[in-house]
Amino acid sequence: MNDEIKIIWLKFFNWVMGNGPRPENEIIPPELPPDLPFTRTPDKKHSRFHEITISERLIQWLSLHGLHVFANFYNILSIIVCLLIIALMLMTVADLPPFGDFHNPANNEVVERYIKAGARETGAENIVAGMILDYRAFDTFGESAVLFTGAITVLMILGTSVKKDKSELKRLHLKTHSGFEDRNFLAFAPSLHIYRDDDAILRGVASLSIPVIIIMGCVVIISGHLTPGGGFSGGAILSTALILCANAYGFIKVHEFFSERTFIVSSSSALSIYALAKGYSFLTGANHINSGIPIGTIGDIFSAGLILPLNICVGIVVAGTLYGFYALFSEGEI
Amino acid sequence: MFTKLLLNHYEAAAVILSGIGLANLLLQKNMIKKIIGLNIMDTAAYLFLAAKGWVAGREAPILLQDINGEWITRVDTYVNPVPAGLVLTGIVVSVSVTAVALSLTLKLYEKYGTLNIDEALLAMTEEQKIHEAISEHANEEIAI
Amino acid sequence: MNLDFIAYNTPFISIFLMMAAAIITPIIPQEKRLPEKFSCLCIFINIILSGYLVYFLATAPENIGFNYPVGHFPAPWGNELRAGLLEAVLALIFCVAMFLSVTGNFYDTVNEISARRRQILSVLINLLTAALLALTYTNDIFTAYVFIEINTIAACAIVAVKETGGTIRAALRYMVMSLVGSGIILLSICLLYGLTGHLLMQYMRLKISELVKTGMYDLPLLVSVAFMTSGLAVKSALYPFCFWLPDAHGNSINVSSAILSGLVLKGHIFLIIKVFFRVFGLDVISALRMDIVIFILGCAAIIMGSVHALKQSNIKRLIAWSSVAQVGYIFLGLGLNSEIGIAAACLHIVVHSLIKPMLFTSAGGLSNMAGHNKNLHDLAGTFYLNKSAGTAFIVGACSMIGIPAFAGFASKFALTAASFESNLMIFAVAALGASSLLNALYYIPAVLVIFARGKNNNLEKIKLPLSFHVSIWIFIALNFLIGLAFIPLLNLITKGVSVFG
Amino acid sequence: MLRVIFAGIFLLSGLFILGTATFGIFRFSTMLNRVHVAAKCDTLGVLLILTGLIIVSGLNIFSFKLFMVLLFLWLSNPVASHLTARAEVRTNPNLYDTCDFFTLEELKQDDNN
Repeated sequence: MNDEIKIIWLKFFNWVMGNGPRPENEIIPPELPPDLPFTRTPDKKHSRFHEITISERLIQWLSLHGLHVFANFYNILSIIVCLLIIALMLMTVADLPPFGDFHNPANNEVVERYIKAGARETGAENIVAGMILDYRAFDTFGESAVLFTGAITVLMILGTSVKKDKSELKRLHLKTHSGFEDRNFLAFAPSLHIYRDDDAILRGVASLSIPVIIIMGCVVIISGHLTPGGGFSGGAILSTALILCANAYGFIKVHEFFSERTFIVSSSSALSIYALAKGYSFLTGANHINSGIPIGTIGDIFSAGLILPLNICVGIVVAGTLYGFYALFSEGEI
Repeated sequence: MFTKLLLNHYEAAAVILSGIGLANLLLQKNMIKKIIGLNIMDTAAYLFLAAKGWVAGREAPILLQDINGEWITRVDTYVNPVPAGLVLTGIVVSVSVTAVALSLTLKLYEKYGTLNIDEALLAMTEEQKIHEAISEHANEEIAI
Repeated sequence: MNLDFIAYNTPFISIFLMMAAAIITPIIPQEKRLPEKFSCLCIFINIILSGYLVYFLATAPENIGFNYPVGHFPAPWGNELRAGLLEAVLALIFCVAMFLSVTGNFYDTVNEISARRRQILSVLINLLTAALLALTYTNDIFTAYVFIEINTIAACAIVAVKETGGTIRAALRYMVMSLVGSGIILLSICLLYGLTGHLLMQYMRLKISELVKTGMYDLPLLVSVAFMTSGLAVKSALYPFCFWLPDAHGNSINVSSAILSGLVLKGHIFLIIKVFFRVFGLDVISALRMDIVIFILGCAAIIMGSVHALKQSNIKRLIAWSSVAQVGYIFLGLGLNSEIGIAAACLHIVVHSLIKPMLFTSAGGLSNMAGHNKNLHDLAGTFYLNKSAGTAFIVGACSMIGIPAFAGFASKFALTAASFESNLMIFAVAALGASSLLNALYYIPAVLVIFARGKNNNLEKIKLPLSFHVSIWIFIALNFLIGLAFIPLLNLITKGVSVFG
Repeated sequence: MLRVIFAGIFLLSGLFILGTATFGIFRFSTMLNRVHVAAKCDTLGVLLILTGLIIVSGLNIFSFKLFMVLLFLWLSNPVASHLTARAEVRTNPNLYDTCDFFTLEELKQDDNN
């Protein structure tokens, strides 16, 4: 409709001004392809008198701005949802039993037994260690299995894939970081060993601190039933020693004593020992048989029955797994 | 309600943190930031649990000795040990879950050069189109 | 109740066996496909054990089930497993379906992935089985959380086991959605622990019924049950949260699709049933109005899943969207909020975890004939090349539509019968009828396509190994067994549900 | 009493320095400046705060542990900053826009001149 009026108006204007019959700004229809059959009428959309309907306008507008509008709508909606959830949860929290009160339902006979009889029944000075490795040991077994699952999955995803050559990675990197200069060309391939090896400062500090870290990790693992700590935290400390070693001396040095095979064999065998020990204890416990594992005197290193060997097994698994994560993420292999 | 919220301020903080984590998860386009949001959610849950376990005026659940060297096993000495155990388990779970999610993200980046899951979808459909075009071309050649 | 040693220890031994198998598998040598054979052997032992447990509990004079303390400390202090008739039946079905879908797709994994990855795949399958069995038997809500996480990681891993851009993207999406679900579940567990001070289900229930009587903590209870349900619903792909599912199930290799659709979803759904029944109790659920929400979402899932399936041209995505609809059936049964409705839902769990792996396996067999092409119109005429897969596909499709004498009819019949006792009868029957029609609309063309001769005459017959044919025929036989004689099974499940709470 | 006052002075000055560091981390625009601020003020701030705490607790096993913490932080903190700065120099393609850069040879030439 607009075009029609415009054209008529232009013709009229030109006639008045004496510029000739054909207006300059007339919209010339696009040329039809020559090989169209006679019977086919030209598409209505291409006609110069075609009026854009509202639905077409909407489609055009959506194709231009639709994604943007949807993104905005989504953002606003998700903010509202989050605020609503926070408000609901705050109302819930206001209804909960008061913080730090000893009459709370959580402080019941279960906790009483853990505290009163925990040391006598499990032999552990650290009540939490006694709880997670003896009373609720099945959970902890599941938790080690979660770690194992995670390790094996990361190994599968990153370690056994078809290796892309480094040039491909570089291309991707260049695509994202355009404007890169040749001068520090090698530097952005962080997985090349070249630059890891020459850092004297890091090496000096590493040679000082790695023995201390290892001793610290072993102490935390071994005294897990006496002090705060245990297999998981001690294993994490040990793994930092491995990671520091890899950073200071290069992955090849670590690979000499800790390869993928070592990783798999050590964690599998440690977990098997864990599973066997715990399976024996679970089976005897469920069938009301005395397991015959001595508890020892509270406070000694060799006490608390199975907790000490279990902590050592878990420590080995955790140390290997966390180092494995680091190596797989930075190198693509252990 | 407000006084009760002040009383339960740890839980309230945990709840707000988990909301922030959820918002991060919904709003961020970058996968790594999304995973950070997930971790914030998990951490909020641990804060909540730790707050549930605390009892005013009691010690950490590691046996203490009295002056005679006897172990103190009175209930009113120690806080609730159960949430500590649950948080320990939860942390390990969250570590492995984060590692798996990050490794998948790394693979996605290696494939498409982007950390945005929607951009990856676009790249994937383009790749598919090219692939289909090539295979159609091949079919035509066979037909000829 | 008198228990003999094997039946009493079965719940623990079956979980422990699979975990130990998963731990040992990485150090088994890769030659002669030993890891996969080892995991098949372990699952087979589990089938025998669970079958014995079902037999034992079904013939016992008073089959109330038993609690199994894991460790030396009894219930409120240690972890506990619970085994009743319902759990035993589901464990048996899960093991059978797992075994058949692994053996049926044995040939396919060799073509698709490398030997190193196959070894890890069998580790993951062992872990998944262990997690499913643990979710079935557990009586402790935190143990359930830990095993949900194992389930999630292993499920994402078996999606990503074939390394293409599509699978990685799908796995990442699945991971993020599942992790949101886990976060919400963890918050809900924290709330419940704060309110009750217990983690074992029967003690929580005692405490919660006390709380409901006194009228304290109504809002926290509602929030915790809503969070728990929505978290598990995200993981089990209830309708509005299901958009990760077609990508994840449609892109991965056949064995992953079969296991994910048939089993992983069911573990989470059974956990919802467990939470409703054993933690809150059905009266509390209906007082908190959760049942009606679940019913509505279930109806929506039934309709929308089928509508989405109508649009698909890829056969695996079609079957995946049909899974969404089938999950809707289960939630519909759950939303009826009666024991008979839940029995019907459990029957549908059983039926669906046998049919869906069969459909995926047969679809894999058919597309193998068409040169690994999964587009529906490329499968034309594949029936004549692979008769057993074609038969299985037809049987599965008929079963999904709900034709009598097929297994799907049994569960639809039970659901309809259950809905007659509820005041939501009209909606339930309408949803069931509409979805049967829609199922027919998208399954019948698919069936006709595989019969259509003509376009693909140049396809060559590829000989598939015996394991494929044997497991396909066992699937078909089980399907007819359930379809023709579902009354005893339903009775068994109803008995199990009546002692479940 | 004197001990408390001394400890208070140490703690307050340590807190002041840490606060300045935090401010600086947000205030400075380039990565290397930020690393500089963080490294220096963390080292000094930690020293002051731990000294304050040692004065409060007196000479016992606890203050020995604090001393060990101080030692460890002094060992690790500078190395961490060094590595961060190094990584920045190696990976930032736009580094030359924001700062002057001398290679070792150029510096030697300067010395000779």
